[in-house]
Amino acid sequence: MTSDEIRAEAGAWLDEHWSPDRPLLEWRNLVIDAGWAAPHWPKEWYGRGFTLEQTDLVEDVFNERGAVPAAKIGPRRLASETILACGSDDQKRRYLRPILTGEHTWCQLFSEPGSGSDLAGMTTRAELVGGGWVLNGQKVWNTSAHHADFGLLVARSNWDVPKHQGISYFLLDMRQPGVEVRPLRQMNGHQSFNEVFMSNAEVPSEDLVGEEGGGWHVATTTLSFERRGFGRRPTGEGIQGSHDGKIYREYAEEVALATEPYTWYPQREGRVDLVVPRARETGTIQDPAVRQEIAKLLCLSRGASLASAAAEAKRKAGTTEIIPAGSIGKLAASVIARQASHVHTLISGADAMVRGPESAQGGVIAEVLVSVPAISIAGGTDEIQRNIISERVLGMPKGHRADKGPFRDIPRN
Amino acid sequence: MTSDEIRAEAGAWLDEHWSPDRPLLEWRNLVIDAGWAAPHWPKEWYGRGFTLEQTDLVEDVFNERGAVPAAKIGPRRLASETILACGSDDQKRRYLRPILTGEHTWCQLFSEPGSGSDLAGMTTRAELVGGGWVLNGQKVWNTSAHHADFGLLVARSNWDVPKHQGISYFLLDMRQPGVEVRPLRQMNGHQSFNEVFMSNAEVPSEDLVGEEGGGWHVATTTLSFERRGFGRRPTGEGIQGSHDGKIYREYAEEVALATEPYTWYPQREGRVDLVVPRARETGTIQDPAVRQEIAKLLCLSRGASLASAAAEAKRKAGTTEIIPAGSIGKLAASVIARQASHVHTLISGADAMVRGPESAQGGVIAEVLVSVPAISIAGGTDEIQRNIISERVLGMPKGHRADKGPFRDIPRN
Amino acid sequence: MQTEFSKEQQLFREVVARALRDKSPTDAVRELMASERGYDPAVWQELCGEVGLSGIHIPEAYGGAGYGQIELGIVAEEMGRTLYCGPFFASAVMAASALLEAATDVQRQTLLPGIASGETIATLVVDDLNDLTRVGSSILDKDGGLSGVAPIVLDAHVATILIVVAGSDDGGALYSLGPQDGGVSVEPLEELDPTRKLCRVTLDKASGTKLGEVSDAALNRIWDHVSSALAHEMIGGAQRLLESTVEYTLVRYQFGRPIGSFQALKHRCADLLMEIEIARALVHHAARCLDAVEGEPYAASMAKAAAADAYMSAARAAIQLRGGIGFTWENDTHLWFKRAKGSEVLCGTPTIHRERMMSLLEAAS
Amino acid sequence: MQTEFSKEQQLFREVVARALRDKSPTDAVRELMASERGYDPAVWQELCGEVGLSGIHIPEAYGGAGYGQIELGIVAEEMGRTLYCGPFFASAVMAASALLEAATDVQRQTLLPGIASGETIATLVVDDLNDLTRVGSSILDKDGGLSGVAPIVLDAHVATILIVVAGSDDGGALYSLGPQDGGVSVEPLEELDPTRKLCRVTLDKASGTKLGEVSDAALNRIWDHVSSALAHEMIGGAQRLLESTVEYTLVRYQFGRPIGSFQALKHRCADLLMEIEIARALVHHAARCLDAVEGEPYAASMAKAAAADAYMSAARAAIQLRGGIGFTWENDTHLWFKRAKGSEVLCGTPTIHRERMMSLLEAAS
Repeated sequence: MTSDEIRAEAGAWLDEHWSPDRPLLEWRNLVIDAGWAAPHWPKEWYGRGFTLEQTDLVEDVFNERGAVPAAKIGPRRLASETILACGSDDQKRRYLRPILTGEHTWCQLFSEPGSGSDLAGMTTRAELVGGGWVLNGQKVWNTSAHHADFGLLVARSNWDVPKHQGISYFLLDMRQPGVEVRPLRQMNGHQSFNEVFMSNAEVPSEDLVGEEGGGWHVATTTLSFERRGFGRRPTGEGIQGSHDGKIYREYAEEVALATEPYTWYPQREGRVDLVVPRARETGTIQDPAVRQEIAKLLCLSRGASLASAAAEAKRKAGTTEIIPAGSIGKLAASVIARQASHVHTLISGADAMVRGPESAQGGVIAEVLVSVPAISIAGGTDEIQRNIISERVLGMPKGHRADKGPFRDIPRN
Repeated sequence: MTSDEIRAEAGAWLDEHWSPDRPLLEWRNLVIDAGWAAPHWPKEWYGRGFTLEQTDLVEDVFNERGAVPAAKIGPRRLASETILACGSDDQKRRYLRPILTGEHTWCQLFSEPGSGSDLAGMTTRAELVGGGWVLNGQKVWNTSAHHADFGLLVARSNWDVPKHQGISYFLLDMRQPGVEVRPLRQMNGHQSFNEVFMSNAEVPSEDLVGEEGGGWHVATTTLSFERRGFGRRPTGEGIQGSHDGKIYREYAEEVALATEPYTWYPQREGRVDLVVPRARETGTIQDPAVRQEIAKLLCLSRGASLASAAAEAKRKAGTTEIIPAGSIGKLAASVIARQASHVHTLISGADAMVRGPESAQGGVIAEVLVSVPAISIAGGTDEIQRNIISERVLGMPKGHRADKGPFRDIPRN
Repeated sequence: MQTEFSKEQQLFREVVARALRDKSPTDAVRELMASERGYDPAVWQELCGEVGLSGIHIPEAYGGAGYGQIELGIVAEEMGRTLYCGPFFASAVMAASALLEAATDVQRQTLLPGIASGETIATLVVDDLNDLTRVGSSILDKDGGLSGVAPIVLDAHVATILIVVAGSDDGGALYSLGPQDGGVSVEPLEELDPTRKLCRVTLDKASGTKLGEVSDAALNRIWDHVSSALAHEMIGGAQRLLESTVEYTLVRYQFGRPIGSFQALKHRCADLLMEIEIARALVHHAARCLDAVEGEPYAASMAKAAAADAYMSAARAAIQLRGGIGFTWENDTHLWFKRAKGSEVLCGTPTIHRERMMSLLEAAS
Repeated sequence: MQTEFSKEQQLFREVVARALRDKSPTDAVRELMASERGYDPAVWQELCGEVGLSGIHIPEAYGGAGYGQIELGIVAEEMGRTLYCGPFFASAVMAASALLEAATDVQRQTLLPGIASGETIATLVVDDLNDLTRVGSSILDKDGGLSGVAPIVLDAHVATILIVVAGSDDGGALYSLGPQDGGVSVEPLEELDPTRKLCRVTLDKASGTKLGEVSDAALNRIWDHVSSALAHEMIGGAQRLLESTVEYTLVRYQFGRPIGSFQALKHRCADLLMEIEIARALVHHAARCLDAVEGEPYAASMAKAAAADAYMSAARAAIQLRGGIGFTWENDTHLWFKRAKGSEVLCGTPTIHRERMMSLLEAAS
């Protein structure tokens, strides 16, 4: 199908069916049945077998008409893509539709206090008892876990094999007594994450994804969707605010709930956009020492975005070169955020001691100063990125591994 | 003996014996026999069993009277101290006196092209053939080797034991057909070092120092003298130039020969002393961006020298704390030299493209720019210093070692 | 000029360190930083009255112990280690320094004994905490009273007396005011570093007592003394962070080994140690220069610039090497991070101090 | 505005790279850098006449190929990789840029075809290689001739024509002179980077041909074009150093393993790659902005500043990671190190370009 045909067909369908007066759930079921909810999915699972670019066109048409899309925001997107890629038909049948309708929300239960950079070093225990799985352990950094219905969970089911081989992947019902969710506060005051404690939490055997011991492969599938940006940022945001009506309110609530953990993310990136305006406002743009630092920041920031665009262009052109864009971009983001924080500090001077609504930019600058430390940790530390770049891009050898052999014997906390 | 007694006795002896009209060799033999050549050595070996501080007093008295001291400059000092500490009586008898008289010059033959940071990875081969040792291999970075009579040599005599255990330490006669010395030019144009090639060079069995296989211990003894500054810098320099006469000319030649390789050493440290004068001369001291960089440099430079003085004071006070002064000072010297080079670049601007007598400070600034890369390599790279600091001072664990087991089996170039 | 600590000073440091370890543990810091008052009056009285910390550098003639900036530095350094919460820096450092430099002898005799004993809590009210020599841009003595705004004042909400630097047609002068006096308004601010409380002070024709003239040279000396003490505080905090961070890397395992065995982390800690050692040497040197009235005229600015940079390096490394856990509220690291950030900009950023260094260097040449 | 290289440009790069690999191997560089002339006329003629490099960016009307800064950048980048020794930068970049911006059409038609074919070797004579807009501080057109000193001029010893920027009572203008003309003296200098030859040019009432007026805006455009080409040259050198350094760490064993397996070295190389990728993106962007006459007015300064810093980072790492061997004359690394250092300060240090960036940013706002 050509782009025009897709736009025409989606537009015609919306002309016929879209009405802001429908209840949200009813509307979404209509969208799903018509194959517009996830057009890149296969036809047997609510989709149309579109490419991602074709799917973007459909989203554009929905956006233009102000039509509420299927639920795609937040970790639920990771869940649906993972289940579609690795789940059983039974799992697809039970879970995909309520994700698209928005009835179910999901969370990701991967990291643990003892396994951060070393994700595969997890020690949450999965034991087969009777016909089902019993889970014990603790997860952390779980966005949305406090309101999620289900969780994507990895746990160790075999301690006698090397660490990547003893992991299994589960779909966990969060609404059970064995699961306790506690909010986790960050140093910037936000509570964007949770800790999740499992004490004899139960997972029926049909909610194991893939094979027992095959969970690492499924987990990397989820992570690759995360890296490709699925579920990271909300879509359809443009619709909010510009329309009135119950369906919009329901949708706005859903979006707000899913995006709430991310409100400080622009601050952790350093708010480069505010640097020159702040320097002008304070007059520090006249200070040659400050000008040097601003100029360094602008070079870094502009250069990194140009480099990332160039890498993307090469990727699209189907290059065979190893494209280091992901890790390099992530590492550059850390450098940029640190320099931005440094420059904001120089610009504010003593005023940087004050935070809150009455402080610079309504508190945004203060939030930058206490949020940037996260950028070089979350989603893979700078150290991990440098390992990846040096090994995968530059071809430098891996160092000695101290974590071979049965997991049981590996030194750990 | 009190300080005053030492000064009085040395003074009285000089009053009686010192005369600039004596030939150098005759004079030094007198000094040696009187026990003033190396007063910190034991009485049976030309000394008086003085402490190093007492020995400094004697040197002061010689200096004050303009009396030429024993030969102590350059690697010969490392040779005499090592032989005294680890050599046989026979070796002491044969080698110590001609070192003190200046008749013999020495060089150090430790580093190899294939063993730089990893000094103990040397592959120069020592084989016992008949009653003597036959040496084959290559050494590098050998200051003074082009005029040395003898060399302090380490070589591998056993390939079937772990690497530190198969090394032997030899006194090599440089004046033999099996030894070829080639000058090595550095990127700054100086030729301060040599390469030394050994093709069936011979060492009689009585010139093995210590046991076969015990050479690493002897080598660390030499290195510890080197770290403590023995032989690094000339002593008695004050005497030169201020006096006339044959003995002074002979002595001046000896000093010049020994110190020639070190003329660019101040430049490799960055010539911090020239920064403010140059900035004033060029007017760049008015440039706020340059001022920031100068101020950073002054903080680093002043702070490092204060830190080193504080560590020295603590050491003298006999602290039990681990004093990281050596490696920290060495690492700081690298940071300072780099910043100094950066600042000199900013100050000179386009003029930094020019070198030679007509360029800034008669070429000294240009020499700084092409000499500072050496400071973070020579005498142990920055990387090695950071390893030492983190392991010995901060107590952080060593990483995995890939060079255990028989040397023969260790991967190498 | 002193070049090392005397036995007596080392002993004094041990006493101070022990007192602060006891009186300012991290759970007390967390409690006080969440409180409005921000300090514990009982601990304050104990540290000032019994241990005598707030008068350590105040001459005996004014009720103090008669020691100098070296001893004040020892106190500040140990307070920085433990993040002691209290108006020490506002009262004993900032206000007392100003009084010592610019108040008449009579006024010193009146005001300093209370500060030395801790019964008086004073604070310094100035136009611009970026540059203590900047006088007359806001607070002025004219039309029969003091008027103007001091946008940031330390601990003014608990001060019993405000020491104000104001401009006038005759140049700058020092004044004292009661915080409850007419025309004085004290509003608390939200602090980035909640372990150091801040307020905005607005004066509207307030009638202060003039304590003495304050010359530009005196303002520079006040700035030097305050910078030296603050640099000590910072280096104490930086050292604590280095220690706790190295310790963490030894007990935290990832990939089957303590993370402290990874070369990247080892080298970062080594670099940090070097940066802290250099900064500490400059910090101790600054106090010695001030006490001996010799050495570089910019010694205090070197100390403030180097200590601030080292503290921020330590704070960044402390969070980074702990990974996610270091970014949580529950983990204590952010308390030091915020103190580092707040101190970096208090009384001049490193950039400002480096510029000041060069001005003083050129002025002296 | 172009955002990626066209197929044709990629092909062109391959042609240029192959030619330079053949014609400028390192042993040729070493030979030429030790020679007085500093370049090989046969290679020069081949690269200019046959491959057409020196006219690539010169309009067809003036005997060139009619391409732009992107193609000129490709040439410069590949020359930087191989450290090509020759008067390309002096003639095709500096002098040609000045003529294109400031000479009359007749003069361009007279002078540019020779530069494009390589038969003419031109160079640009200016007062101050730190700031190309600084005109009138030394060389002046007055009293019936050009007088003054240009302390550093590239390749003047082999130039067949000097293009001089001189001040006068009527503002700046461009002149041409023969190096053998009366009142012209060319003295060779000793270069820190012997792969780029330098001279001092002294004019004493020399009678030049006036080629056109040169405005401040034109001088800024000349500076932009020269900076863009130089930034390309630098990024080519930096990339070459990164590649050769990583390669070295893979084959050099210490402690029983390739040194490239040590995390400290891996991370340094990763950081360097990032710095180079960012700088390269800015460099390519600068040429595209210049060709399209859009984008940030300070794009060329961003490129020059970032490329210079990246090249010096690469040069420092290249020596450090090789250890002692990297500091020897025999090893080739120092050739690139010296080119990096010389290029860092040619036509403005990174500090100067960052200040210029901010001026242009504020002027545009």
